[in-house]
Amino acid sequence: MSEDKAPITRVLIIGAGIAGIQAALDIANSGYEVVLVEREPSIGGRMLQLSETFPTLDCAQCILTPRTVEAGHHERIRLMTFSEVTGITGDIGHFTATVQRKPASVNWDVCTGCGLCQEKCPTKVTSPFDRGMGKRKAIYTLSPQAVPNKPVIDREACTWFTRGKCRLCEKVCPVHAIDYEQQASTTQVEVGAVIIATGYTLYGLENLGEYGYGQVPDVVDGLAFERLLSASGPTAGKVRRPSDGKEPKQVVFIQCAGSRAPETAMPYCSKICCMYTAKHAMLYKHRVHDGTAYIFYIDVRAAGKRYEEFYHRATEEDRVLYVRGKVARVFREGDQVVVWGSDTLSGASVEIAADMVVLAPAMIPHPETLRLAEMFGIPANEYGFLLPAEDNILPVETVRPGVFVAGAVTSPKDIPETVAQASAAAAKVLALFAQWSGVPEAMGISVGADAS
Amino acid sequence: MKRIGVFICHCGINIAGTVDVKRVAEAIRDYPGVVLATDYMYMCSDPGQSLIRQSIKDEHLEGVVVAACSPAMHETTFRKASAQAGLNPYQTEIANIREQVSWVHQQDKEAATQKAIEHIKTIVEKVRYNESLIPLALSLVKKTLVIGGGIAGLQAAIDIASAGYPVVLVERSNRLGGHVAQLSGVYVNFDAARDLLQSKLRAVQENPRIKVFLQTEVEELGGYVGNFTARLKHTADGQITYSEQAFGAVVVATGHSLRPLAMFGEYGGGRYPDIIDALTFERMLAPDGPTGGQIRRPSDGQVPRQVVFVQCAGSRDPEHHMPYCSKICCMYTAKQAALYRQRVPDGQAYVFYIDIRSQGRDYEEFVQSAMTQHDVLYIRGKVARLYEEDGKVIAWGADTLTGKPIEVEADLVVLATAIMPAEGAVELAQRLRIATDEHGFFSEAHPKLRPVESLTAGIYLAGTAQAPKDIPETVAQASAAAAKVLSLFSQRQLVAEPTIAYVDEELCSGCGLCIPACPYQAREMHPWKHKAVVHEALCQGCGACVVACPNKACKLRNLTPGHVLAMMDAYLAEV
Amino acid sequence: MRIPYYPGCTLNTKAKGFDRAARQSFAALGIELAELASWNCCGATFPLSRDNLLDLAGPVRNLVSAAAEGDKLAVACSTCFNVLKRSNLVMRNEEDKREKINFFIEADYAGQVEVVHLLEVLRDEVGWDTLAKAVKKDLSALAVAPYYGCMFLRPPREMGFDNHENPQILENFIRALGAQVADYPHRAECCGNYIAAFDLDTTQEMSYLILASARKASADLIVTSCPLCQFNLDRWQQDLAMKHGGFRPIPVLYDSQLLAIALGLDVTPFDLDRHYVDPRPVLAEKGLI
Amino acid sequence: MATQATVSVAHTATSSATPAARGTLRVDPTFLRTVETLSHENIRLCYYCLKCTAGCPTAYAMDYGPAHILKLVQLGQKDEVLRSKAIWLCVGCETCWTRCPNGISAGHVMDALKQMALREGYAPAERRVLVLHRQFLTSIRLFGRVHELSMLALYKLLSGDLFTDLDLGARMFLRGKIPILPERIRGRAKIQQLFKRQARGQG
Repeated sequence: MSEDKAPITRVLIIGAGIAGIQAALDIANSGYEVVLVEREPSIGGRMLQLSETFPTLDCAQCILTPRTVEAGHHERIRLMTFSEVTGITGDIGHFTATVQRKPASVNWDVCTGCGLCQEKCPTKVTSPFDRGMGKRKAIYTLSPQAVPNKPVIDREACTWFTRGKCRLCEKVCPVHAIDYEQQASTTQVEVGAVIIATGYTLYGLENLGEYGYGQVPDVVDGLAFERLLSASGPTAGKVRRPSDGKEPKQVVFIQCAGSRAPETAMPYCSKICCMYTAKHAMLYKHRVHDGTAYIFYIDVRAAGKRYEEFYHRATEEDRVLYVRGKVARVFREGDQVVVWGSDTLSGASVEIAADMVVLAPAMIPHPETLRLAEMFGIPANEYGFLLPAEDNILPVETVRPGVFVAGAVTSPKDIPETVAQASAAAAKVLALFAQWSGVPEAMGISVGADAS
Repeated sequence: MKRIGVFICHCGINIAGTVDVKRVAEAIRDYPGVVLATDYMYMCSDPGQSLIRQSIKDEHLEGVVVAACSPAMHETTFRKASAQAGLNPYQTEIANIREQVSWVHQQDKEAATQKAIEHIKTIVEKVRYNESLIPLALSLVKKTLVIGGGIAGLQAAIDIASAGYPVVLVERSNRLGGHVAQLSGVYVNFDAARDLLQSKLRAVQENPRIKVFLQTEVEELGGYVGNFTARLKHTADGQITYSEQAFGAVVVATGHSLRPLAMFGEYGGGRYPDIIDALTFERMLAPDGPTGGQIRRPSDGQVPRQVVFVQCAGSRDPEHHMPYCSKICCMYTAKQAALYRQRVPDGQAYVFYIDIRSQGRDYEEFVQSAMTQHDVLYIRGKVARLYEEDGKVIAWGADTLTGKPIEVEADLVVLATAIMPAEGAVELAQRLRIATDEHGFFSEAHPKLRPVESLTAGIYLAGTAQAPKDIPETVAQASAAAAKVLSLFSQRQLVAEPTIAYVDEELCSGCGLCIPACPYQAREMHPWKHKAVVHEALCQGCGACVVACPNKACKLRNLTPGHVLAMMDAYLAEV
Repeated sequence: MRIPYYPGCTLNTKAKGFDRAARQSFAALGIELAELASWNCCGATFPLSRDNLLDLAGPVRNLVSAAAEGDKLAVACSTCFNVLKRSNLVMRNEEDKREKINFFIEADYAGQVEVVHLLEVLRDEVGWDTLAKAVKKDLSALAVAPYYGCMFLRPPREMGFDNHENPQILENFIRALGAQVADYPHRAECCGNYIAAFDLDTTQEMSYLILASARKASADLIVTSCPLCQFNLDRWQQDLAMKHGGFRPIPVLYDSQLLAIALGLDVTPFDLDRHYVDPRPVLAEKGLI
Repeated sequence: MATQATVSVAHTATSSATPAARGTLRVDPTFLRTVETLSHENIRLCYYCLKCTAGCPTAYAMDYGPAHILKLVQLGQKDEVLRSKAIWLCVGCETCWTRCPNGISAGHVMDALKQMALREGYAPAERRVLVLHRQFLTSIRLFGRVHELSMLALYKLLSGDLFTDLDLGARMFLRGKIPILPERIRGRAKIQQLFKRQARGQG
C-alpha cells in the first residue's frame, strides 16, 4: 500500500445492472460501504428491459424489483446514477475515482417523483430503452418503478434546449425541481477496491444488410421484441408489428445474426440467444395461439440447468418449428417480410412469407468498456471484452490487484452465471476488507484458531 | 376494532389481467375493520412501498394486508416497509391473489374476482387477531463446513478462510482435487490441469484456518443456520471414528459422476474394451495417467488410427437416460480430439454430434480450430449402434445433410457419457435436509437470482453438485457461495422468525404426544414442571405439534385456533 | 403337462419340419403341445398405425379360442408370437379398442391368456439344467450362432422379451444343449422381411451382413425361430457365394430342429433335406445324425 | 450396396403444389398436425439427431431415411413424402422407436403415410409391395390361412414380374414346401363375414 494510512474498506462498483446490484448487496449486507455508479438515470440494466426470463418464465420486473428497491434504500450503498467514472488514481487499498454526473436538469434533492412533468411534457421522441418500439417524453424516467424514481431531461429532445421554447415542466412542477441551468458535476471518491460490471449491448445489424435490419420496419432485434412482450412495455405485452401495428401471424426468428461469423461480424457465440429466442417463440405462441413461429438455427445451445427441458417444451407444447439452416436474405414484398432460408436435412432452400422477423444479434461489450480498460490498465480482447487474470481458476480477478470484473463485461453470459460472478467478486472484496479491518478478531475469533 | 389497511397490487397484467382490482377494492372497503382499501400498479416498487408507509401514518393503521404475489416473493419487503412506518412487522400479512387466484383462473375472470375478495377477507381476519412479535436473537458460530475436496470445495474454503474465518474441509476420498486432478490439459488453452490445481492446493495447505479431513463423510447434520452440529465419520485405514463439531454455515460441493457404460445396450453395454468413456480417455491423455500420456487401445495396446467420439451418450434422451444437456462434453471432446490429433498426427478423429454447444469466451473459436487446424471430422448425426468385429469397433451413425446412414470402422470409440450427481448425493441431501431435483442435483433457491443458495438457510451450493458446468463457472459459484457465508458471518447474531409454536402451560397435561410429532426435534419435556417445552431456535412453525396436542395446549404465534376459525368463517360466509 | 399350441400358417406348409420337430421334442420333454381346435392366420404384421382395428380381429380370434383351452398359448414362430402378444396387450390395456373388437368378432375377450414362446416354455417350465440333462447327443464340437431378428425383441416396452440390446435366451438354449455359442454382432439386425418381393439386391445384402458376420465368428450353423427369417437367410446363399467370393454358405436351422437333434430324435420328419444350404453334412461331421 | 438415390444439395424434386424457380420448398405447417393425429406420434419433438436413420436396416435403400421423412412432414412436403419409396421400404421392425431419444416411432409415421397414400390415390412407389399385401389378405379371406402357391401365383400375375423367381416357385413346389391344395378351415365363413363388414365399415 502506498501511504501508511489504513486501506479504505469501501468499494466502487461501475455499472448497476443485475451484476453490479448483486455485488453491491453482498458487500453492503456484510457491513461495508459501496459506491454504485450507473450511466443511466436509474438502476436495473438490461434485465429491466426483459419481459420474462428463461427457464422459469418469471416476470423480470417481479424478481428484479426487490433487488433494485433494496439497493436503492440501503444505507451503506451510495447510488450515483446518470454518472460515469472519468478518472482513477492510486492502487489497491487507496484508489481515488473521479465520477462525473451528467446534468439531469432536475434538482433530485427536491423532486418527489410525482410524474406530473412527464405527463405534461409535449415533446415525444423514440425511446432507446424501448429499442424504438415506443415513444417517451423529453423529460423521462426509464420505467414506472425506476430506482431512483427521479426524471432527467434529454437535452437533445427538449424544445427548450433545442429551440428556446416551452419550459412547461418548470410550470407544472409542484416543488420547482426543474433547473435548466444545472451543470455537470464531478466528485472524488476514495475506495479500496473496484468491481467493473458494465454489461453488454447488441451488435448494430445495419452493416449486415442481408437481414434487412434498418430497411424493413418489421425486422426487429431480440431486445426490441422483449419490449413488445413486456407487460410494462410500449404495447403492454401484445405482439404488434412496428409498421402497421397488426398482430403478426407468421414470425421468423433468426439465430446467430452477427455471432459465429468470423468473416462478416463476430466470430464468438453470444451464448444466451438460443434460450431467449426459444422463450420469444414460446411467449409469442402464448399470445397468438394460431400464429406460427419458425426458428432458423445452426446449433441449439441449451446447456444450463433445465434449459434442454425448456427447449423440449417449446417444441412439444408450443409447437415452435425449428429449421436448421442459415437465412440468406430478408426483404420486403408487399406487406410481407420474405425470408430466404435453408434446411440442412432436406438440403433444400426454404422460403417463408412472414409478417415479422426477429433477429438474435451478437452481444458486444458496452462501448464505454474500452475506455475503462485503458483507464484501469486492464487488458481487453479484440472485441472489447475485459480479460480476467486467468480464464479457468481466476474468473473474476484481473491482472491489477484490487480490481475485479463480473458479468457480461468479460464475455456473454446468462443471469445465473452473472449473479454467481457478481457474488464471487464480492467474496474477493470481502476477503480484502476483512483482512484490512481485522473484523474477525474484533468479533472474538482468534486467527489460526484451532479449527477442530 | 383494529384499523386495517388493504393494498391490492395489479402486478402489471399478472393480477389485473384477470382480477378486477377496482371492484375488489370497493368490495373490501366496507368490510369490518377495513379503514382503507386501495390498489396500485406495482405494490413492490418504491412508490408502492411509500404508499403503505404514508397510509400507515395518515390513517394510523394497526394492521396491513397486501393482496399481491406469493409471500415467498415479497413478505419481507412489505413487512420492512410497514416497520419503517413504525408498525410491528408481524401486523402485516400477504393475501396471495396471483399464484393462488389470477394465474390459475385465467379463463374465468368473474370467479377469480370473487375468489380474490374472499381470499383478502380471510387475511383481514388473520391480521385482526395478530399480536405484535419481536424476532428471536440467536448465537452464530463463525465456522464453515465445506463438503467435497474438488476444485469447488477448495475455492470456497480459500475465499472464506482468506476473510479470516475458520473452515473445515471434508473429503470422502483419500485425495483432494476431485475430477480436475484426473484431467490432462483444459480447454481453451490446454493448460495442465495439475498446475491449475497446484495453486489451489498450496493455498489450502498454507492457510492455517483451513483444516482438511480426508476419508471423512458427514454422518449427520443437526441444528439450524448459525448453529449446525455435524457428526463426521472418519474411516482411516479400516477403523471408523466419529467426531462432532459446531458450524455456522455449510457449503455443499460434492461434484458429479458419469453414467456407467453398462447402461448403453446399443453402445455395447460396457462389454467391449475399445469402447470407453471420456474420463478413461482423459486418464490416457494425462501424463501421470496409466499410459503415461500415450494413446493406446485397451484391447491390444496399439495406437488407434481411427477414433470416433460419440456425443450425447445418455444426455438429451428423456426416453432412456437423462433429459438434460451435460453442458461440457462438446468442449472437452473438441479438446480430446485435438490432443489426439497432436499425439497421433496420421490418426483420423470423427465426432458424431447433434448440436455443438461452445458458448464461453473463445469456446467457439476453439472448436473451429479443432475442425480446421486439427482437422477433426465433425458429422452431424447420432450414433445408433456400436459393436466390435475383427478387432474393429464399428459405429453406425448418420449424416444430416445427406440424410443417409454412415458407417465408420474405428480402432477406439470414446463416449461422452451423461453427467450425473455423485453417488450418495440424494442420501446426503436427506441428511442435510436440503432439496434435490428429480435427478439428484441439489436444488438452488432461485434458478436465476439465487443460484448458490439452497432452500435451507445457511447451506450453500457450488459446482456440478447443483448442475453440470465447467471449471470457470464452478470456481465462480464457489467464490459466490463464499460471499454468502461471509455476509452471514458479518452479523453479530442471527435473527429468527418469532411465528413459531408455544405451550399454554395451564392446558398442557404433560402427555408428551407432541414430542415425537415434531419433525425438527424442537420439543422435549421440562425437567421438573412436567410440561412440554419448545426449542425456539429449532422450531420451524410447521404446526405438527398443534395437531398432535389433544387438549389445544400447543399453539402457533399469530395462527392460533381463534385465527383459523375466524378466517374460516370469513371464507365460508355468504358473499 | 399340456399347453395350447398355435402353429401358424407357414408351420403347416413350408415350415412343416419346424412344427414336427417342436411337437416331438416337447413330447420327449413331457410337454404336450396341443394344437388349437380352430385357428386362423395371425396377420403376420402387427398393425403399426393405431386406427385400423380389422388387423386385430384375426389374431384376437386365435386368442379367444386359446382362452377356451387354457390360460397359456405357446407359439413357435417369433412373428406370430409378436403379433399375438401385442394384440393381447391391446385387448388387456386399451378399453375402447377391446369393446370395438369384441363387438366386431362377437366375443368377450379381455387379454387373460398369457402368450408365451416355446423358448420361454423351455426356460420357465422345463428349466435349462433339466433340458441339459435330457440331451442325448454331444454337441460340444458344434458352434451355433443365435439369430433373433426383430420380432422377438422390439418394441421392447411391449415385447419385454429379454434385454433388447443384449438378449441371452437363445445363447442359454444353445449352451443348455451342450453346443458352443458363436457370438457375433448382428443377432438382432433385420433379415429383409418381405422386401425380397421387389428389391432382391437389398434383401440379399441384408442377409449377407448377418451370414458373413456369423461365419467370421466361426459358426457352424445359425439357429432362428422365424420361418421368414429362415427363408431370407437360407434362400440366397448360393447367389451370395457367387457375388462375394470367399463366402462359405452356412446352414440355417430352426431352434426346434436343433433341440430335436440334441434330444437324439429321428430327424427324418424334420425336412432337413429341404433346406437350401444342406445342414446334414456338418451335422454328420459332428456325429449328430 | 443397392444403388442409392443421392440427394443433391440443391433439392431436385420440386413439390408440384408450389413450383418455384429455385426448387424452393413452401412450408405448410398443417400437414405436420394431420400426420401427427393419424399416427399418434409427437413428430414435433424430433430434433433430427438421425439415430433412427443410423440404425434403420433398410435406410440405405431408401430415397429418404426415416428422419428425413419426419423433416419433410414437418416442412409440409406432402407430395414428396407420399410419392417416396421410403414409406414402402419400412418393414415395421420398430428399431427406430426402440432407440429414439424422444420416443418417436418413425415406423408408425410411415404406416400412417402408407394409408394416406392409398386413400388419396398416390401410386405407391413400390407397387409390388401393395400387390403382395393385398394377395396376402385375399389368401386369408378365401382360406382363413395363407396358401403360398395361390398367393405367389396371384402376386406374379398382378405385379407383372412374371419371370423372375419362376424357378423359385417351382423348386419350392417340388420340395413340397407349398402344398397344392389349400387347407380350408372351418371358420372360413366367419372370416369372409369380417371382411365384408370391414369393407362396409371403414372402406
